[in-house]
Amino acid sequence: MADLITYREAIADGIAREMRLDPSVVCLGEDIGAAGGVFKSTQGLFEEFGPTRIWDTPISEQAIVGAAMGAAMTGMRPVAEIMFSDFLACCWDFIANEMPKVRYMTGGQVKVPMVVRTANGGGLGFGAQHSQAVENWALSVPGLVIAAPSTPSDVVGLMASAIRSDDPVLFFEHKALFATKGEPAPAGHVIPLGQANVVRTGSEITLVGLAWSMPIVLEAAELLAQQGISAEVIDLRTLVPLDAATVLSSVSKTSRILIVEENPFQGGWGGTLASIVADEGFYDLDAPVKRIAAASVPLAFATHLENELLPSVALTVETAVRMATS
Amino acid sequence: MADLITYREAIADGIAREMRLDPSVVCLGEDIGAAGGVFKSTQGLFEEFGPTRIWDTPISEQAIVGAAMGAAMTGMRPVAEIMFSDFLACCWDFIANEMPKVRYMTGGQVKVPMVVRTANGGGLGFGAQHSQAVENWALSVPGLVIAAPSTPSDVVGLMASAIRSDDPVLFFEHKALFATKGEPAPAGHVIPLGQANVVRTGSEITLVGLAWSMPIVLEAAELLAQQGISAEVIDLRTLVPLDAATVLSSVSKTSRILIVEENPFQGGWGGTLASIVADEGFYDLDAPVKRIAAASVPLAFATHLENELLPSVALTVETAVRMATS
Amino acid sequence: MAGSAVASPESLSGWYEQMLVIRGTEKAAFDLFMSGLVKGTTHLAAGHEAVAVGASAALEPDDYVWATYRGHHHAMARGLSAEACLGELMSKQTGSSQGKGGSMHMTYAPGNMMGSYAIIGSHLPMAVGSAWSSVLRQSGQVSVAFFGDGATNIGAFHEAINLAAVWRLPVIFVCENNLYMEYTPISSVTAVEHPAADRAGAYSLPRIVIDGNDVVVVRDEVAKAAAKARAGEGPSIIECLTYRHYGHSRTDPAKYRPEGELEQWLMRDPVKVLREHLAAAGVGEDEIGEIEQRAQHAVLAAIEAAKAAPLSDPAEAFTDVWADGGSQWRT
Amino acid sequence: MAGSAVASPESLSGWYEQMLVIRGTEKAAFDLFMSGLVKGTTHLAAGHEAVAVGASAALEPDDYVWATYRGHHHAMARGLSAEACLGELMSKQTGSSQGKGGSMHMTYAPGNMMGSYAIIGSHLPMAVGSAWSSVLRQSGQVSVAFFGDGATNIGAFHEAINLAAVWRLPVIFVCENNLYMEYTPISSVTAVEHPAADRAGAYSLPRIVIDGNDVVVVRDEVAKAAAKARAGEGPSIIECLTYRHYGHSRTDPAKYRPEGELEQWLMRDPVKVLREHLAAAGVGEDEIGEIEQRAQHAVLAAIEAAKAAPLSDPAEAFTDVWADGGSQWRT
Ligand SMILES: Cc1ncc(C[n+]2csc(CCOP(=O)(O)OP(=O)(O)O)c2C)c(N)n1
Ligand SMILES: Cc1ncc(C[n+]2csc(CCOP(=O)(O)OP(=O)(O)O)c2C)c(N)n1
Ligand SMILES: [Mg+2]
Ligand SMILES: [Mg+2]
Repeated sequence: MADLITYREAIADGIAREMRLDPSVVCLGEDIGAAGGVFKSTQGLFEEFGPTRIWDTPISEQAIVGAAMGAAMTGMRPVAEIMFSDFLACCWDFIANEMPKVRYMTGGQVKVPMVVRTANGGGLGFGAQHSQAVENWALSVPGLVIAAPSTPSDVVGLMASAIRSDDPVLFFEHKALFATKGEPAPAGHVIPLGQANVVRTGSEITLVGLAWSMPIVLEAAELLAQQGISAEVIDLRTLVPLDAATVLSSVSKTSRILIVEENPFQGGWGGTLASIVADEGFYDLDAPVKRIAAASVPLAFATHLENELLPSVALTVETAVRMATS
Repeated sequence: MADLITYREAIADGIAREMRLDPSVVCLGEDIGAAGGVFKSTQGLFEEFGPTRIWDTPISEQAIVGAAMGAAMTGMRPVAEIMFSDFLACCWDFIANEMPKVRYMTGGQVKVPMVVRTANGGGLGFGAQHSQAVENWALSVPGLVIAAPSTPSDVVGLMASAIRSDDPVLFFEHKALFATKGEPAPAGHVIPLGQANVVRTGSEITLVGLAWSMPIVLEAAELLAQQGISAEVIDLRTLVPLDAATVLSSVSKTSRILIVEENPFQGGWGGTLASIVADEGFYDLDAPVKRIAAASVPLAFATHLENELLPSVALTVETAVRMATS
Repeated sequence: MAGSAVASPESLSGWYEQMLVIRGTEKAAFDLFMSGLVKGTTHLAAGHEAVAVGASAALEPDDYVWATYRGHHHAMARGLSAEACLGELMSKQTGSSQGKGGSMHMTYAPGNMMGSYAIIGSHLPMAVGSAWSSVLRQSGQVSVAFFGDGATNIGAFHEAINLAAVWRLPVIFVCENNLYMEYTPISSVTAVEHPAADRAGAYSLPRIVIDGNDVVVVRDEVAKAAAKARAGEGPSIIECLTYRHYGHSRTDPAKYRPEGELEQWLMRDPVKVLREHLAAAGVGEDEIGEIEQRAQHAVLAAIEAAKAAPLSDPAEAFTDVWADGGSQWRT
Repeated sequence: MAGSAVASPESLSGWYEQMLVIRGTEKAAFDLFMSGLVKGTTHLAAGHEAVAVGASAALEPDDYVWATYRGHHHAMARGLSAEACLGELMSKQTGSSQGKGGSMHMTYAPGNMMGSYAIIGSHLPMAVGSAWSSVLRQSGQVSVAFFGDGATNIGAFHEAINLAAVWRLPVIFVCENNLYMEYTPISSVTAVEHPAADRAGAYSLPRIVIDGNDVVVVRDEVAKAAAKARAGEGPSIIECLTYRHYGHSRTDPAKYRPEGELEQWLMRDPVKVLREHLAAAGVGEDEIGEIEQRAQHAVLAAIEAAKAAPLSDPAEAFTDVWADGGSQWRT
């Protein structure tokens, strides 16, 4: 189709839509202005909105997120970019200790309506310090909305909700999805935070993914169908709020769940989800709760080594077949 | 008994024992010298080892951990103190992106034998920014040993292993346990990293805890025994390496597992452990896998509010009774 | 170092009363701790009052103020009542944050006192952000961040000031240099003599060190910086020399202080200094006595009210996590 | 800005060959990327060679060196072979880290080149740590951290230099000021003209700015700083003015540069400057030509060897996580 757009373009589109609607939305980050962002995901914003809405910063991650906080607390809706999600570590105090706690610590006197956008994840040969799926760091901190879209139109729909939210949102844009294409989002497209997407219905096994792992589970579901196994596929879209109800209701139908995560097994979101299913969905289960995740290893630079560490379609299919036929 | 020692004293004792054995062990941190640490957990070290082994630092968490790294990579075994574990956020880049990845990124050319000690956890009315159980942030990062002892002698035994380890270790000392007492560690006491402790044997339900939650599960087990329910109690002692085998073998006997965590439910270590049990121990299970964790809320300052949020003995007993009789 | 600027007897009287109420509230907080009515930890600002009162006197009601865990004085100088302050410490429903924040997180949003942050340095970028916000909204507001000498060695300090300077933002960084971090002298861990002022040059800002115990001096210097900020001429760093009368926190007897140091600083107690200003401005002993009585009564009434108030509702533990007021994170 | 100091023809010749091998390897890396033989990203240092070669010339073999993601030149100046460098980029078993590190993490431990760190500022405290370690071990070693102009606005920079200054550690902070961060001029986001040197005063250190394209100038200044460090007189900050010939990374055509800027800097290309030094020192054209041929052959041989080497073993993905060599994190 001629009018498909890339995930990358959807990011700038999603931001631009909100900036047109609300003058309090401003962007800041490194090289996001005239340069259009190092991933070109803010391309066109500087041209359309100019230097009073799009601000280039020094390499000062703490100042970026901290200043965004201060602005959010005083009437603005800042959208801060942290170039690679690994660099959230450089401002982790703000992400973990400040943003999510202000409303609570002040007894509701102060709110923090802001978005931190960041390029997340691996698969591109960027090595151990530029490839992590760090949404799991954030999952252990109450008070942060965590969004991680997998398609261009989800990017736009979730961006709208994220920017309009009165809660702080971490918005994980996946580097390995930037070049993927999809239908553009219709005008006024908004996806509520906390609503998982049942991307494919099925009856024998539930496959759950997020962001990078969605193409994997979708391809696996297709291959499973060819083998006569009917898989239901769920895209969580946000980790917080977590739409556990959609997952549990799927499991009550399929009796089997396989969670596919990009991140290392240890401390991954799949653990939290699996624990919910193994508790609240226990009596529905006909097979062990399974997770496919990356090895608990830093990611390697070499593509052929990185591939050894990350989940694959083949392993997903193989595991699902074993589960469905056990 | 006259010769019981406090958990707090055990920390200084554990460090001192290693410093006496190995001149490459040095300590650095804020107020750890003549002041003896703000929790008095390094009391006596400055007097015994002097300013060439015990270094007071500015309020520069990145410099503290970064300098410890550089020293560790060049022949020393530094023990860095980060006063409250919440402040690990101020040097999270070093904890998450540097320490655990150096050996791997350099292809084994460089190692990082160091310990970061920190006062962890809640229950003392210190509020949202001084009370977190942050070992879960670290759990999602491969390459870090994570120790969290619950008794004075475990403090000493694990400290010995931590300091002697050629891997970077995060050593979580629990604030609410500082004043608790126990048997002093015998001379030469060493507890291998990755070895859970079956603190109490039982046959009907497995209770798993860590650090702060150990007194809770132990008291609960005692109350359950009075009700005729036999609980096995496991203290994980380290999250990485994770002694899943001990937990799985216990579940194969009891068929029931209840995990009690101090941290918020979302992203807690119990999720990772539960997911392993719900997979590898699935066919042993006679009841849903249950987790008791803190509410997914920042911790409140007021004691009566903080208590609302944290796990309790009562809830542990009540849940275990329901599980054992279902 | 005494201030040469003039202030009206009325202004001086108002500041004196405010300062005494703050001092009395800090004393009450200390006593309530000792009697077990306040839990957790607390960091008292007795000795630092001139910085809070002087700065507030130079600001407009809608200017923004940001503080550290040692922030009771800043919240009160911006309008937080002694009762709400003590109520917070005592976990009462009448506390400024219903006991959810506590001593280290005093906040008074009606006075644009945006909160107290307990992780060193973290509020400095936030103050840069509220200054940026004022520029974006063209509101003319100034932002002030108060911080300790110890905060000058943490990375966020450097990042905040550089960004403020580059963007020429209307923000004033006010250092309360009280010579110590927790138990360690700042001079032993800092590469310059004046931890804040001697860093100003690294951001093309002028070096300013003032007497932080004289409310008039503080008022004048902050007023200058505020005027500069409102004129679009960017940020300032002001280092105020002061001293804390209590130890670092509740549990600190401050034995690390050299003998006589406290006594020397008590001779320059900001309350004493201001009382002298009052006398010099012709305010009589009677009038001064009346102010003192009023302040004392206000504090006593606040203590009684805070004691009498109910503990906050246990359900408060689960409110104010999310925008909908609740704590639900999953379906 | 040309260096006034003298260097022997032999020294100059050696540096020239080293510089040419580095330059040739960077060119090869660029070409191999373009032909698809190298994946991921890379940041070339062509143009910066005088900093690496000059600094190394001033150091002892056991001194420590720390670099950023733009670190090929530093690793090679400390002894990493062109073959191991290109092998790493091509994910070969012969690569310095068997393809686990890649372009951004070049390391050569045999030369005490302790690694390249890709998160801005993070290696600065590490260099402070290795300097501290030298003091603790009384080894007399000096540590050098190379970093970009952009790194001067991140918190770790400030914390590292303060600690180094307070503890008077033998560490040299060498800034490669190439005018740009990724695509943004450093001048647009920094509150002073010289991002590193103009911050030195904040740590009681002298302000030093030098020509970073003249290997002799760099060698002399680093030698001075090293002598000072070894004498127990503490750290130095040296700002080297230089320029990168390629864009920031593989994918950057560097269109943000004003017209003529690159050309102007190419006239002060460190290779050209050093060639002039050689001539001035009386080294003949023939001899210079021989050096150039030797370097070219070395690079060509390295390219061939790296191409011919096998990909690293897939099992390498699971080694070197833990001290036991493996990746087991649970029972
Ligand atoms: C990042 C961080 N590190 C350490 C602490 C612990 N801490 C609390 S107060 C304090 C001393 C601060 O000294 P200073 O900035 O001079 O302020 P003062 O207490 O003297 O007002 C320290 C180290 C902290 N709160 N945050
Ligand atoms: C903390 C952090 N923020 C951002 C980046 C992304 N980044 C990589 S290189 C770079 C520019 C660095 O500029 P400079 O320090 O001048 O070094 P140069 O590339 O010019 O050698 C940026 C912003 C990073 N790697 N780390
Ligand atoms: Mg102080
Ligand atoms: Mg640069």
